[in-house]
Amino acid sequence: MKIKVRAFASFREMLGSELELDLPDESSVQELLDALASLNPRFCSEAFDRSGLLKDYVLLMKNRKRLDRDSMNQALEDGDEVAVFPPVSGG
Amino acid sequence: MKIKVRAFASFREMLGSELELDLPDESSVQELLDALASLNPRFCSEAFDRSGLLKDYVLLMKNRKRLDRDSMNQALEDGDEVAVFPPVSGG
Amino acid sequence: METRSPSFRPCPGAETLIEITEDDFCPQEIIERAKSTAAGAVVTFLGTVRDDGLREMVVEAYPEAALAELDKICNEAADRFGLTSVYIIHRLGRLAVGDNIVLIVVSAAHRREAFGGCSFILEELKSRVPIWKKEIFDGGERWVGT
Amino acid sequence: METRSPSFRPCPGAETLIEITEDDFCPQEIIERAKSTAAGAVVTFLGTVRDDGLREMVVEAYPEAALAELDKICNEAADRFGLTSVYIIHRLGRLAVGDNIVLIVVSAAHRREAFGGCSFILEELKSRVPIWKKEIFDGGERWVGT
Repeated sequence: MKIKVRAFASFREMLGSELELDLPDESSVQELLDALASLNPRFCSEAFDRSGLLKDYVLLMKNRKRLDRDSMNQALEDGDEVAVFPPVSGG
Repeated sequence: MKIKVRAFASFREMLGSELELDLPDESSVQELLDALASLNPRFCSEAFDRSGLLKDYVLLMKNRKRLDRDSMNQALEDGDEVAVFPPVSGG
Repeated sequence: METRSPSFRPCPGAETLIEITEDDFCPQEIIERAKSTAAGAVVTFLGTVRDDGLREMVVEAYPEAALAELDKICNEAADRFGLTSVYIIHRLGRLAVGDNIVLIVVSAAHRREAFGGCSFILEELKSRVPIWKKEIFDGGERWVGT
Repeated sequence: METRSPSFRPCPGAETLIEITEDDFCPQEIIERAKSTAAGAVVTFLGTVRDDGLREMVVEAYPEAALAELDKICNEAADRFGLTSVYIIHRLGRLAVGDNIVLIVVSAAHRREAFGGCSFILEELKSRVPIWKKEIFDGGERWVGT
């Protein structure tokens, strides 16, 4: 299945602004992030701690709704848009 | 001595915006107010209670500085400007 | 009667302007003046004549005392909130529904100071500055706040 | 990229407009739109690029998510503070020192609602809306807030 990934701010500088990943059906959010980490070592070290957990400051959205840490095992569906970004600072 | 009196808002409508009173030397603020009360019965009933005391809401300035109720016996000097007005409502 | 007065006791470092005038004012002109590279935040309060069923409003001031009091408030606010600039314009005379009454524009390095300063100035203005408003209805009139 | 969006879920009774755009804006135009005979108070926040020794600032957004979040904030504020109108414009792209970044204009019957609403919107914007600012110095650059 195809998952659209959008990255912003410092993560955009590491991953590019928009990419499409082809993942096995029913892959989870965690599996998507693992795929992203393997794409880019800098993203890997910035976004994950040494035990492989996503750092607290990293924010996620699925289809423009915030995802909390309880949703990391949620299965993704073909066509989902997942966004990954650091804390916001508008205004 | 001459005292310039300036009245504002509802009190201006009763007393006029600016008047000059000729009072005996060393007249007090209280005596000036008594003179104003005798000039205009409506001002008298609006500004004073039945015992002749200035009502709390009436505000006074002498030479553009606020006068409190402790200063009613203060002696005026020739050329002083006394202002009398109801509560302010700018903005 | 128009009374124009650049602030006569400017707060060190803060640019200030205080006016009591019959003329209408242009918020944009003042906001542009308030912007500076030292300020990241400009907060503006514009008060207008609200339609409370009234026909018009008349604003009256004790101009010399009002300017002196506004000047004090301006300096208190600049000191207390570290403002970069303070502009206060209050209109006098007959105003129709929708007309501008008062404009307060402050700038500061940060948003909290700018909001705090603007709101402080307005509250002090309403409670301390010898300016009065009279609302005129079809059936009568009343001085506001009395 | 310019993204213009009239508010798509307007609060009943409140006039709203939300824009995320590369274009500069004119505070006067928005303030004039915010004025209405039902409102006695218009409060405006203008954020500009402050000179913190930086050369320029770059603003980036997740536009679809930012517009949806601003729209929510706009309606929350209108409900909570009884606002008559809410206008939010946030710029994107490269900005120089002194340039406008964000404009929030709200109107309400009374001053407290207008101040409360404007300040609420700004705080929520800063904490919830996916917009990022990067400061560019002569010797480097940094994303604000990280």
